[in-house]
Amino acid sequence: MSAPLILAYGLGLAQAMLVLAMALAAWRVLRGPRAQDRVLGLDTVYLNGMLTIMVHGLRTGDGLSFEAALVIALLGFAATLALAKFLMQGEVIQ
Amino acid sequence: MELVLSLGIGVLAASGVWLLLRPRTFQAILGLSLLTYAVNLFIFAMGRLKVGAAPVLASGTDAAGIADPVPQALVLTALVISFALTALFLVVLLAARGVTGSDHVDGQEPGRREQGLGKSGR
Amino acid sequence: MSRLLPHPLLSLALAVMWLLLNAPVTPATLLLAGLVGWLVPFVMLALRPDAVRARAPGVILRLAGTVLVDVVRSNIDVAKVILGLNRGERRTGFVSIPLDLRDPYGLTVLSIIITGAPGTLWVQYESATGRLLLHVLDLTDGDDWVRRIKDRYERPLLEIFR
Amino acid sequence: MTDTDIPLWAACLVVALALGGAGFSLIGAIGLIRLRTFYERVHAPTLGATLGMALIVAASVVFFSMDEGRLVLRDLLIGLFLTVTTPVTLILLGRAATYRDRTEGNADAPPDP
Amino acid sequence: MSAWSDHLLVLPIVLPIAASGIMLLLDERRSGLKAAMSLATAAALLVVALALAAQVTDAPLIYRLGNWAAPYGIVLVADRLSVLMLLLTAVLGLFALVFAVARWDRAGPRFHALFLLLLMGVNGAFLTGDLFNLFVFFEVMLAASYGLVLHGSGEARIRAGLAYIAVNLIASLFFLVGVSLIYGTMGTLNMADLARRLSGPGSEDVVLVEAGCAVLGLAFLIKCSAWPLGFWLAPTYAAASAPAAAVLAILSKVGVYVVVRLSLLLFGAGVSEGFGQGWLFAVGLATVAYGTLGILGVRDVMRAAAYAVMISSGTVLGALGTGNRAALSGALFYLVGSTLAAAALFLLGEILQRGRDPAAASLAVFADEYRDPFDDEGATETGRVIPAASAIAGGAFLLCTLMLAGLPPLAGFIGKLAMFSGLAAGAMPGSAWAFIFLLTVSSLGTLVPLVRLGILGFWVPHDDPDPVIGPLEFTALAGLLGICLGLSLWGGTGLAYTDRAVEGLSNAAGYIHAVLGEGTP
Amino acid sequence: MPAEFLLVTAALLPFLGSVAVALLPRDARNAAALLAGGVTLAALACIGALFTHVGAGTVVRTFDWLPTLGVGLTLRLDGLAWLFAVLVLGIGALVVLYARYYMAAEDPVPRLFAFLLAFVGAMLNLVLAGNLIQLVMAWELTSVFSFLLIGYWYDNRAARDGARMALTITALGGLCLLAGMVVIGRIVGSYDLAVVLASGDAIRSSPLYLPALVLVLAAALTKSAQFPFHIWLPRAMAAPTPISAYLHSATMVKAGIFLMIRLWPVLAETDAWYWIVGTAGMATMLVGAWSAIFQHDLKGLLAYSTISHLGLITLLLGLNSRLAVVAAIFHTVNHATFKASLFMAAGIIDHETGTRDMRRLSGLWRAMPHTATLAMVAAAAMAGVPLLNGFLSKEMFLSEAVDNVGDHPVQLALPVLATVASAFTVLYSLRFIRQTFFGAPPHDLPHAPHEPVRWMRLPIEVLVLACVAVGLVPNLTIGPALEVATRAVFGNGGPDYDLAIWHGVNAPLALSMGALAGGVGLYFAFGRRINTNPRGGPWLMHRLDGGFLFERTMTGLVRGARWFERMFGATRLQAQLRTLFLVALIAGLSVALARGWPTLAPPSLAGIDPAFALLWLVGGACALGAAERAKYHRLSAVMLTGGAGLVGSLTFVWLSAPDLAVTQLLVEIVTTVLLLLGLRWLPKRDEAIVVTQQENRRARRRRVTDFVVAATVGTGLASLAYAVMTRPAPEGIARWFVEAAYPQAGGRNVVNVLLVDFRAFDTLGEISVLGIVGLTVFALLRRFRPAADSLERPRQQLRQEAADRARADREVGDTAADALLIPTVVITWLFPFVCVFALHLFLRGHDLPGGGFAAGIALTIAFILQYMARGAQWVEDRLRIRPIAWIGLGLLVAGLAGAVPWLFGRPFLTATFQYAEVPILGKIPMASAVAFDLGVVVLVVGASVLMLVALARQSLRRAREAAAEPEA
Repeated sequence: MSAPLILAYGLGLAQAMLVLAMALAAWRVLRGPRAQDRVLGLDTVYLNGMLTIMVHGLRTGDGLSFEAALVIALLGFAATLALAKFLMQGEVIQ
Repeated sequence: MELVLSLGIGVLAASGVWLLLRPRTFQAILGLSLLTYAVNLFIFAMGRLKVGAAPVLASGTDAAGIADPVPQALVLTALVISFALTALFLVVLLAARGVTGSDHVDGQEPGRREQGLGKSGR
Repeated sequence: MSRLLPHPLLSLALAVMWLLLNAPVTPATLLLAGLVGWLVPFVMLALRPDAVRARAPGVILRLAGTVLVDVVRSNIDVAKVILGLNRGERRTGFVSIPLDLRDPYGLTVLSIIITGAPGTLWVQYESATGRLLLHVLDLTDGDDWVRRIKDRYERPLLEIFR
Repeated sequence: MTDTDIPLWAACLVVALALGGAGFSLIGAIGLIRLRTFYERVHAPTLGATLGMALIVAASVVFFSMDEGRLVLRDLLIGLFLTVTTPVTLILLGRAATYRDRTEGNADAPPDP
Repeated sequence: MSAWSDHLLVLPIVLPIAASGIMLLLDERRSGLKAAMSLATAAALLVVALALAAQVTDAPLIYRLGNWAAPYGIVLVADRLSVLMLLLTAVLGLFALVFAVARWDRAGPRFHALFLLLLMGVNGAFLTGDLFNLFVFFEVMLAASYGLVLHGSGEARIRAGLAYIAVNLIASLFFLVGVSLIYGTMGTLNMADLARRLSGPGSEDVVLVEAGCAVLGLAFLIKCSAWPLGFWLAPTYAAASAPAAAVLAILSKVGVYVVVRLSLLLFGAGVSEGFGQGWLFAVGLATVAYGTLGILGVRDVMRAAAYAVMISSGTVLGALGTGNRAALSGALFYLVGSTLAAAALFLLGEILQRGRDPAAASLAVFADEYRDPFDDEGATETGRVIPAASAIAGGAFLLCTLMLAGLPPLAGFIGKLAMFSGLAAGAMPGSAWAFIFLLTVSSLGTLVPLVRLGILGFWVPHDDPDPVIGPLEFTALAGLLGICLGLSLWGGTGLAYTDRAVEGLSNAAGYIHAVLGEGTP
Repeated sequence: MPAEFLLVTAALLPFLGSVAVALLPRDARNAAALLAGGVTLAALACIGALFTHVGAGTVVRTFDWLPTLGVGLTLRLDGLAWLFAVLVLGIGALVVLYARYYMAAEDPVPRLFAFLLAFVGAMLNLVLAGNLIQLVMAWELTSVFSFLLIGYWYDNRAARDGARMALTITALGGLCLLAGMVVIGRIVGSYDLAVVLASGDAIRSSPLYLPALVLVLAAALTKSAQFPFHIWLPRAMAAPTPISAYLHSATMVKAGIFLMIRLWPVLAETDAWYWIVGTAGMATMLVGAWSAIFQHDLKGLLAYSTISHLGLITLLLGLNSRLAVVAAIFHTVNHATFKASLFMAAGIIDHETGTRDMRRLSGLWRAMPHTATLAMVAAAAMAGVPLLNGFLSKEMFLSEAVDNVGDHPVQLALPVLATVASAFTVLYSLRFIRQTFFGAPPHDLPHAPHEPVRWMRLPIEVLVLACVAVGLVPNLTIGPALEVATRAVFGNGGPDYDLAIWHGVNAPLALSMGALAGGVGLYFAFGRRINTNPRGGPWLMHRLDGGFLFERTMTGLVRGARWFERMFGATRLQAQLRTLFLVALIAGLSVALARGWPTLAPPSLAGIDPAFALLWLVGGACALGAAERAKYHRLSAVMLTGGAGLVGSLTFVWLSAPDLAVTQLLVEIVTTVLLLLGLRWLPKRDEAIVVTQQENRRARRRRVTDFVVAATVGTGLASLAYAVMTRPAPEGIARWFVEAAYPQAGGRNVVNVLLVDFRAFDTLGEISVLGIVGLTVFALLRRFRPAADSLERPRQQLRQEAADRARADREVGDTAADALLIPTVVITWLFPFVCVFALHLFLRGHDLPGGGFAAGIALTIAFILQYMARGAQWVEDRLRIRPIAWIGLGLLVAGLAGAVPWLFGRPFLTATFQYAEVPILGKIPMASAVAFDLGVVVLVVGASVLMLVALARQSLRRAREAAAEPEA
């Protein structure tokens, strides 16, 4: 077992797990039952998506996907925040 | 990968088209978004798929092996434009909803068409 | 100082962020980081945030350590709950906690800690009464939770944001 | 896919960290499915947002530091920002849920604080 | 690349950008200054177009943006057809603007910037030699047209605008799919390069390329409102404010232009020779027929003008579909004249409707943020009424009618005559007969309703006040129709020009050589 | 040269005169009349002076006009043209004089004279045309100007309708004429009249002869008011009488006759010609005469009489006899003189008595003996009384009718029918004279009748004098003109004819006399009954009301057009969109059918990353879920769309497009916020819409169709994508970009270099779009009017405020403030970090993923977060942003960055880059593209903030509105 091989398999597995996590969260988005469940699901989808991006960066080893991950980490909450606020207040900006 | 992506494009496009053909404005705008995703991916796919070969030249990368940058540039341009137009479409449908009082894409419910083509019911 | 450098801590943080983003450190990036750290905080002048007064760096560090340990522990706890590995009975529920902490920054940090640690969720805080409604996944002992929050987190925070 | 030449032990470490992180995230997602009420479910994603994320960030730091031969810490930014922003959403979401449950008079609506 | 005149080619795009940029920095209340700037820019565009017309020869003018060589960078290419369209745009833009300055430019915010950007989009579409860049300029032009269609708000505009935008957004998606498919199979975006690659031996993948071209063509056909893709046109143009509608008349011609350009360039020879020609012919005929039906049934002048726009597009498509060059030349000549006349008709329609339907004045809901432009009518300089306003309007209407119906002695007739005689000189298969027949029917079909509308508008006694034409509005009308008359007088020169333009279009090899430079076949 | 000069002068004078007259003030009747008359007379003089030249040959002058089409403007004066030109101008001059006194003082006559002169010009150019196309042009111009003349008194409905009908019918003919001329031009290879006239055999033997003939005749017959196109002529009587006199005697209707004579040498003498022209002429002659009998209106009688005489002339032309053509020409001239004088007389009667109804008129002889005499002479000429010109041509007609009796039964009837028609003519002429001028003195007339002014009578006197002169000494008067005209038509092959009054007792004379006697007899037999005929419609034909039929046809046409438009059009958006997709499918299918289906590589599971497949399982599920839920569960549909978008971004990451991933993610976030902002203004779920069973069924069917369409489009796009992706990439332009990016443009991120350098022009356009959309959104939202049901504040906020109010220890708004406490703090302090991040994206774009657009959107999100946390009012009190100015600035910066290279003689947007050696810092790349990118950032921030904020501010506006309402 060489290092690249271990990385390839290990990280591939990790990525698959994360995508699976995404899929489960997406299931929550689809199923609900309440709007808050969906928002929570979407937030989780975003989170796992970000982790997937990071692991993908590891797999390719070029680190170019860092910005994409950072965008989710720093700004991704804006979307879910807007949703949550919409639930709470009926409008996003008052 | 090609198979998966093309199936994905197909599903996105089909959902988008389906929604665009629905009577509610909100359905139309979501349909437009989905169709836009599909088209952007389609453009992107035209450059063929490569994993781990972003068109960023680090020292020593093999210029021949990296992904085709042109479709990516095209998608970026198209992305911006479609973002702008989605926003516009949204506002126009809000305005239409404001002046017609209906969120039907034709500005009136189909059953109430006889009341006159030019004027809204209000 | 304050006219030229309105938020020194912020400046430092931004400069560090810039350096992290643009590693490796070269004279050019250092210079830019300095510029960024100096200039960007001026945008905050427009927003006029409340001033932050954080003291007692030692307490901060200690608190950080506590939180780190708690987070890891509760991660494992929650993982067990989810996977059904915990022993039998499990109760979830709300806990109401009267808080003495009023500083918005303190509250913010507290909320981040509480929410960040799996198993607890900051649900509702009433500024009028200072009471906090907490949701706890594994609610074995209500009083214990009140004490835990107040002792482990609120007290250091009160110290920091005096 | 990866044509890096980091030592074997580092590779093992990276993989272990990444798998650990992915595991925690996955458990969190499972929790999202398995737990029965919203207030229970809302705890689940935090798993991924805290430990899961932290492990993967660590993996990333280790990997790129070994790969580039210097300390690469920029991934810490991701951890930092995520830690700050995730609670914001969850708090508001929880608040929205309580509000909705109370106005609808649901049985499991939380009590007033 | 040193003399200023070398940069002439990019000015039709840069000037409006610069002018609108400056205007956006100005406060909204400085409408006089903005109007002046805007008029000056439009006039400058006309001068540039004239200068280009003086420069253009058999070899197209080339401008390499960013100094990058042809298939890689974006090039602007101006041959006779592009220059002709530029001229048309400039003329139309200038006079529509003159008309708008009389009152319409204050019916909503930022009219001038939008207007100039529309001109920029149109000019860009006429000049670019790159498929994707064409897409971008299409979008610029469309985005601005959305703005202009909605300019002035009001229910009819918003309703029509919604459909207009929806249809054109889908057209844009088609455009993208088509372009990218072509890129994916041919590996290039430059039109000349594409033509060069297509003129070579075909591969098995030619079906994919052609599918791309077909989808792309659909996008253009939607924009030139070909049947059955153009149902959006009439309600939209009829609802738009008059100056906007007038300048929109050129918009559908952009689609026509591109179809003409690409089908002659790409499918003139090589693997896909004659691709789509039969379809174009059928679609052109169907469009003329549909437009004629539409115009026969119209109730108001604006809508009639809209259908006239449709007929004129269909005519060119049909002429292109016959594959007869002389007919195409006549059709292009007809296009110029009919576009100007349709624009004038839009303006006239507004003048006629002005006093009649108070509902047309849109609803101002938020008085605090919105100054109704018609409130301060007395304060503007256009209040003075030319006593002969009715006569002028009537005369102008008559001229428009003659132009659009293709009756002598105006330019519309010359165009039709050139088409007929071109078709008659050819082999005269059934299709040519059908085309001649249909065009004759459509002439009559245009004449009958326009005469009806003219009689209704000018002759039938009514209580409404007679139309009022301000000096600026008169200038706009006179300018547009004066050019129509000029086209009639110097029809020979015009036809000679379009003849050579078609010749240039058909000479794909020359185009390719000019764009790609030496060393290409 | 002087001859040509005279010719050109004559051809142009009326038009110039028209313009001059039009510019006169509206009450300048004398000046207008003088000018008009002078112009006409001057032109007449020019033409008259050319008679000697015409005798010697043809005068031609050609101007180039459309050389590529072989169309020049040729003035060609031969004998025929001369004759007609003199007729046009001579009678024109008399009409001008007459009109001066006929028209009321308050009429704006300059307009009338202007139109009249223009019409004269058109008519003159019609007869002078030396080119077929020019002839068509003049032809249509006569239609147009006659339209204006007939509609002169447009306040009358009759005038409007008459004008419209005349134009419609004659213009239809004109369009046919154009087509016909084009066909002739194709056969001959030239439009030049001289060439065409020389190619008679070629034309007649061409397979295209029949179409050409039919088309040309369609024109001639419509213009000359031949049955069944005659209906426009009586209705054109609504014109002022001088105009009727002119249009229906010498001009307009004679244009058709002229055309047939002109082309007689090349089109006639075939069976087709014989049957079409002859039949039309015969039918018209009879129908016209029959109808004329029953008219009570003087002008109506004259109108139908005109139709009848035109039929007669047409019949003559249709006989395929050269002698008949001479007769036709002769009768044309005669008809012009007597009919013009009769119209003028009728006008005088109308003018002086106030009515034209023969039933009310009688005994005018006493009041206006002079006029009566003139009218009687003219009527007699019309009736064909000997010693007048009408007799001569009538005689020729009857003799032709007798001579051309053929074998066919229809042909046998020719002399009989000709005699019958002549008898009818006598009948109505007699009726006209008898009822108007004889009998008891008139009573109960609007005006007391008296002789008109001297000058008004003068034109009639001149014309009647001509009738008499021609009738008495034809060879001295009309002879030479007729001779040159005949020669112009037939060259040297013209027939021999004799214009003598007396040919001896022969069959024609007998028929002529018989007709006279018959007419008189019939009048005395039926005269009274005709007068009591109520509506004036002719017996047997009163149901054939041309006007009614025409109107019916027109409305039917409009209705039919609307129906077809509905059938083949679509007004509803859904239908339009469905059509778009269907057409796209058809287009794709037709290509595939023509070229063969593209081969698809067999799908294989090898090489598929299971994670990627799973990812797209999520993406597909999200998309389908969104499609399913969008109708009622909008919020979840938004989320699912977001999920699909996220999957797209991840795909970009996966497949080596980091720039795309970043941008798509950012756009994704902004779009979600945008959609949510919009969602606020949409109606709540409206299930109250009552749907009928039938509608329900229709909806279900529509859904099935839509499903099929959607699935097919999806399949098509997917297979296209798959087909392309599985083929090897073409050797395209991509490689060059990769190789040139760093060495030539100084950037490592090829995508970004493409955007800001290689294809910066695209980016310039792209940001323009963004700016434009920003402005449009702004403009729309400034006048936004929310629907009534979304005007009130959201339920949630009202409840929360009520709850706050209910508790003593809380103030209104506390609930919201508490809920947002933490987010607000975090978001406030996140602001500078996002700014730094944006700066980072911007600065490193050229070398690594990022770039201006991403930076701009990131900044926008930073702004929006502030809005979300604090509300619009709070933010706008603090951050003074002028987004519109930002848009302008962005455009300017980007444009300037592009224009700077001009200073160095480089093309627009030429980027320069170099490495600047800075002490301490080392080499710093200074790509000028960064300046361009800066413009992008500024514009993007301006436009997207503008859009979001404009939308967000609607809530504020509503609050303000609610506050303002109670006061109002």
